[in-house]
Amino acid sequence: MILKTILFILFLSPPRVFSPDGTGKKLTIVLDIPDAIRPQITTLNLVRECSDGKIDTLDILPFLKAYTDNSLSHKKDYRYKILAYSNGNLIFESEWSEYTRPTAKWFDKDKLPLFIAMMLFTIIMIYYIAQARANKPLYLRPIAGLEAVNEAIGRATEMGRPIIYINGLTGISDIATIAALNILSHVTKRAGQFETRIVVPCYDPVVYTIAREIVKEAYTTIGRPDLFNPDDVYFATDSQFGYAAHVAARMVREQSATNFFMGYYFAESLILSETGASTGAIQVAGTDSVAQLPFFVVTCDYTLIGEELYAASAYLSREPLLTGTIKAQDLAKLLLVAVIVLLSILSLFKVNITLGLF
Amino acid sequence: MSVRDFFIRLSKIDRKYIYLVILIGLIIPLIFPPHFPQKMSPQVKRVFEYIDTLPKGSYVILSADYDPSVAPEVHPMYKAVVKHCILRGVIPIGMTLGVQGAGLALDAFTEAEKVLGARRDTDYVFLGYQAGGAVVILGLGEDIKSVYKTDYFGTKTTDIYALKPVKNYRDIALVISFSGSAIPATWAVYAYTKYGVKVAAAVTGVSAGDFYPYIQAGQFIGMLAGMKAAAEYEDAVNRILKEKGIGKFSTSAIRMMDANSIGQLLIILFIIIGNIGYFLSRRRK
Amino acid sequence: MHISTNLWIWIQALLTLAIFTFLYKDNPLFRMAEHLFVGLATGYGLVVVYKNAFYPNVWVPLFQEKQFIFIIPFVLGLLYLTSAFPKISYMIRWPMAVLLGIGSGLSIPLTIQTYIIEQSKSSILRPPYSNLISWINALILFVGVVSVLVYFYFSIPHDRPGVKQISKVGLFLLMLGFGASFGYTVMARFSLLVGRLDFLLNKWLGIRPF
Amino acid sequence: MRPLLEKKIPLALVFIIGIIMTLQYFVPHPISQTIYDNSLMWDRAIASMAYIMAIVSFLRFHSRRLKDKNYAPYSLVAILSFAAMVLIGFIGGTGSDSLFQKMYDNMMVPLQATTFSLLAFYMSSAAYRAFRIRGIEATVLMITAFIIIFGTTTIGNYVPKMNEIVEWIMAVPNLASKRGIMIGVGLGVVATSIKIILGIERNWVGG
Repeated sequence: MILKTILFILFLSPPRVFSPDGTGKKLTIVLDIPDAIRPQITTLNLVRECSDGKIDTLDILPFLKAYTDNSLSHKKDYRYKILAYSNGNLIFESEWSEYTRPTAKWFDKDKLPLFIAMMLFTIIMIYYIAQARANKPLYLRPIAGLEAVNEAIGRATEMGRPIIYINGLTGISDIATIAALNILSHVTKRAGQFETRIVVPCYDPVVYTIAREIVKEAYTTIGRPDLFNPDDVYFATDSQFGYAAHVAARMVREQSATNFFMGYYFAESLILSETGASTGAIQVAGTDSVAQLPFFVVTCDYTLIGEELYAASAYLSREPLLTGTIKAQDLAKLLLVAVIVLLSILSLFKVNITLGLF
Repeated sequence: MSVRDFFIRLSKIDRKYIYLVILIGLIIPLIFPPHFPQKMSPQVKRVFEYIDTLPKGSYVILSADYDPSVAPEVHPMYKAVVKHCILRGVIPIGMTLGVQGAGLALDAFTEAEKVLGARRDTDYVFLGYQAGGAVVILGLGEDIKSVYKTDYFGTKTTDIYALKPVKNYRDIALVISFSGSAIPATWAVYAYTKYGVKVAAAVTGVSAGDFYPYIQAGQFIGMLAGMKAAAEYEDAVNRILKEKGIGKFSTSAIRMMDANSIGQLLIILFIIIGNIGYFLSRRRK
Repeated sequence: MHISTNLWIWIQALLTLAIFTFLYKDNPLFRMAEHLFVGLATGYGLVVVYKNAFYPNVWVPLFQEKQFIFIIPFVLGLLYLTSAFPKISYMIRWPMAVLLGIGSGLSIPLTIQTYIIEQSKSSILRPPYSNLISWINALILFVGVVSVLVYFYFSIPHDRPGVKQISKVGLFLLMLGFGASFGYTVMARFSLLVGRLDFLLNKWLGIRPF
Repeated sequence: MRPLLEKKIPLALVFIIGIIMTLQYFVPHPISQTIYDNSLMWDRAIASMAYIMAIVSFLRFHSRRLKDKNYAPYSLVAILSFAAMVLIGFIGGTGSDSLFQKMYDNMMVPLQATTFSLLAFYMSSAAYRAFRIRGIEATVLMITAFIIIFGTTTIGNYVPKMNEIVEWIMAVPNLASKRGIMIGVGLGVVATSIKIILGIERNWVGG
C-alpha cells in the first residue's frame, strides 16, 4: 500500500501563473493536472509563497482547472506549487512556479470604447453649451406635462389650497432625485410669487436636507424668504409604506389642490396617485421608473415619461446653458439610431462587424 | 330610470362601492371555495410533463432560492414539485443559494415524509445551503459532492445512498430554481449555457415579466409564474394523489388563486361596465 | 371557528383592520395606526442606521481603529447641524456637494454601459433567425426601440412628415407597454390582498374554508 | 468671502469628486479601488449623520402638532412609538429573539403588508375610472391591460392561445417599449450628471 502511493507521486512541471487584470490584487494559477489523476484527487492544495517569506496553503475544489487568488498585493511577488491528495495520501506534487507579481495598471484597455463613448458625449455637450452661450435660439417641442406645471400651480392658487410635492423614494445618488429637486426649485419660485403654500414630505434624510435648502433658496431668490416654513419641508419617515400611508392621509386631510410626483418610485406609486385622484387634485407625475410609469399614466393628469423628467429642468428654466444640453441628448439619440440601423442593415448583408461597444 | 341612465350612473359610481364589491368578492371564495376547474397553462405543462415522464430514479435539483417574503406564491410550488417527484419515483435533491431558503425547503420535505412516507437519503436528498451563488452553480457542474461535502443534516454526501450514482449535471435531468429575484437567470446562464443541463424557473408573478425573454430564447424549458402556476401545479399533484388513492390533498394555492381570479374578473367587469356607461353618455351628448 | 388567543395575532389583526378603514374614509382608528406606523418605522430606521451605517462607517474606523482620515466624513457629517444656525447654515452644502459628486460620478460610466449600450446593442437585427416568428419579433424590437427614441426627440417639431408617423408608432408602443405592465401587476397585487384576508379569516378568526 | 464659501467651494468639491469618481471606473489600479471603497464608506458615513437632521425634523413636526387639538393625540402616538422603538432597540438589542424584532414582525410587518395590499383596491378603481375607449392611445393601453388581466386568470387558460399571447406581449412589444424608455433615461441621467459635475445645474446652491 505504502509502496503504491509513493509510486504514484508525480513530480511535474510548475503551474502557470499570470496576472488576469490590472487590479494588482489577483493572480490566476492554471492547474495542469493529468486527466488520469484527476478522478482520484479528494483534496487539492495550492501552496503560496510570498516574497516576504510568508507561506500559506489554500484548500481548493479538486476539479478546478484554474484558480484565481484574490486580495494579493501589487508590491510583492508570489509563487505557487500544487499538492494533490487521495484520501490523505499525497499523490501529486508540482515544482514551484516562477515568482510572479500581480500587475497594477492605470487604464483598463477593455473599457477604452466605453471611455471614448463617454468623452464623445461630453464633447457634444460642451459644444452645444458653447453654442447656447453664443445665444443661438433652440427649438424645443412642447411637452404637455411641463406646460401643465404652471397651470397646476395656478389651480392651487385659485383654490387657496396647498401643493404637495414628492421627490421620489430614492436617495441623492439616484440622478432622478436630483432631477426632481431641480423641478422643485422652479415650482417653489413660481408658487411663491402667488404665495401658494407648498408642502414637501421627505422620505430620505439626505434628500430632506437638500430639499429644505432648495425651497429656502428659491424663496430667497424671489425676494420672499419670509414664506419659508420649516414645518412644510419635513422628514416624514423612511419606511416605504409608512411614508405612503402618511402622504395619502395628508392629501385627504389637506385636500391639496395639486400634487407633484417627481423622481423614482416603487410599488407605493399607485397608493399616492390614486388617493390624490380621489380628492380631485390635479396631478403631474414624472418618473424614470419603468415599472411605475403605467400607474402614473393612468391616474395622473400629466406624466413626464423617462427622459422627459430629465429635460424638465431645462424646459422650465429656458436657460440657454441647460437647453443646450438637450440638443446634445438629441444628437446622441440620433447617433444611436444611426448605429442600430446601420449595423442591422450590414448584418442583413451578412457583414458582421463589431464596433467596439456594439 | 332607463337602462341607459342606470349604466351612465353606474359609470360615475363612487369608488367606495367598488372597494366593497372587491372585498366581498374576495372574502366569499376564501370561505366557500368555488374550486374552479384548473387547466394547465403551457409553461406549467412543460415542466409538469417533463417531470411526469422522467424514468424512475432520475434526479432533479430543486433550488429553494426564495425567502419568506415571497413564500405565499413560491412555497406552494416547491411543495407541489417535491411531492410530484416523489410520487413519480424521481429523486429530488433539495438545496438553496440563500440562507433563508433552507428552512422553507426543509418544511416541504418534512411534509413529503408525513404525507407520502418519503425516506430521507433514499427517496430524496436535502443538501441545504451553500454560500457562493454563481460559484456554487458552476461547482455543481463539475462535482456535486465536493461542493457539498455534507448534506443539511451533516451526513457525508459520499455516504448518502441515493447520491451514489450522481457526479455532476450530467446525471441531473432538470434543475428548477424557485425564487422571487433574478437568481433563475444566473442558473440559466451558468448551468444551462455552460453545462447544458435543462433549467426551469419558478418565480413570483411580479418577477415573471423579466424572464419571458429567457423563455423566448429557450433558456428555460418552462416557467411556473405566480400564484396561478402554483394553483395549477397543486391541482395536478392532487389528481395524482387521487388516482393513487392517497388523498391528503393540499389546496392552499388553489384557494388563494380562486379568490385572485375572481378579483381579476371583477376588474374586467368594471372596465366593461364603465365603458358601456361612457359610450352611452357620449351618445346622448 | 377557533378565534386566535395569541395576543400578537390580535395586534396584527387590529392593525390590519385599522389600515383597511382608510378605504372608507379618514378616521381616528386609521390616524392612530398611521401615526403608530410612522413612529415605529422612524424609530426602527434610527436604530438600523446607527447599527448598520454610523457604527461601522464612522464609529469603528474613527474612534476604535483610529484612522484619522475618517475625521473628514465625520466633520462633513457634523456640518449638517449648521442648518440650525442661520448665519453659517450654507455650510450644509459641503456634505451635499460630496454626496452629489460621488453619486453623479459613479453613475456616468455605469449608466452608459447598462442603460445605453446594452439596450441599444440588443435591439440590432442579427440574422439569421430560425423561423419567421423570430424574424418578426426581432423586427418589432428593432422598429419599436427606434420609434420610441424618435418620440423622445425634443428639438424637432413632431408634426413634420415622417417624424410624426414614427413618433406616433413610438407612443403607440409606449401605451401598449404600459397596459401590459399594468395588467401583469394586477395578479400579483391581488395575491397580496388575498394573503391579508386569508390571515384575518384563517389565522385570526379561525374560519376554515367549507 | 461668502460667495467663496457658499458657492465656489461646494461647486469645486462636486467637480473634483465627480471627475475622480468617473475616472476610477476605468482605472483598475489598487489605488483606484481604495478610493472607490473609501468613498462608499464616506458616503454612508455622511448620509448616516444626515439622519440626525431627519430625526430633529420628525420630532419638531410632531411636537408642534401637540398644540393642535385635531392632531395632538395622534402625534403623541407617533412620538411615543418612536421613542419606544429606539429605547427597545438600543437597550434590549436587535437579535432575532429580541422584543425589537418582535415589534417589527408583529406590528410593522402587518402595517406594511396591509398598506401594500391596498393596491389591489386602488388598481380596481383606477382601472374602472381610466380605462375608457377615449382616443387611440388610451384604447391601446386599455385593450392590452384587458387581455393581460384576463389571460392571467384561471379561466384565461380555457381560451386557445391566450397564454402564448400574454407571453408574446410581455416578451416582444412590451420589451421594445421598455428598452426605448431605458435608452432615453440613460441619456438623461448621464447628461444631468455631467451638468452637475460641470456646475451648470446648480439649483442646490441657490441657482
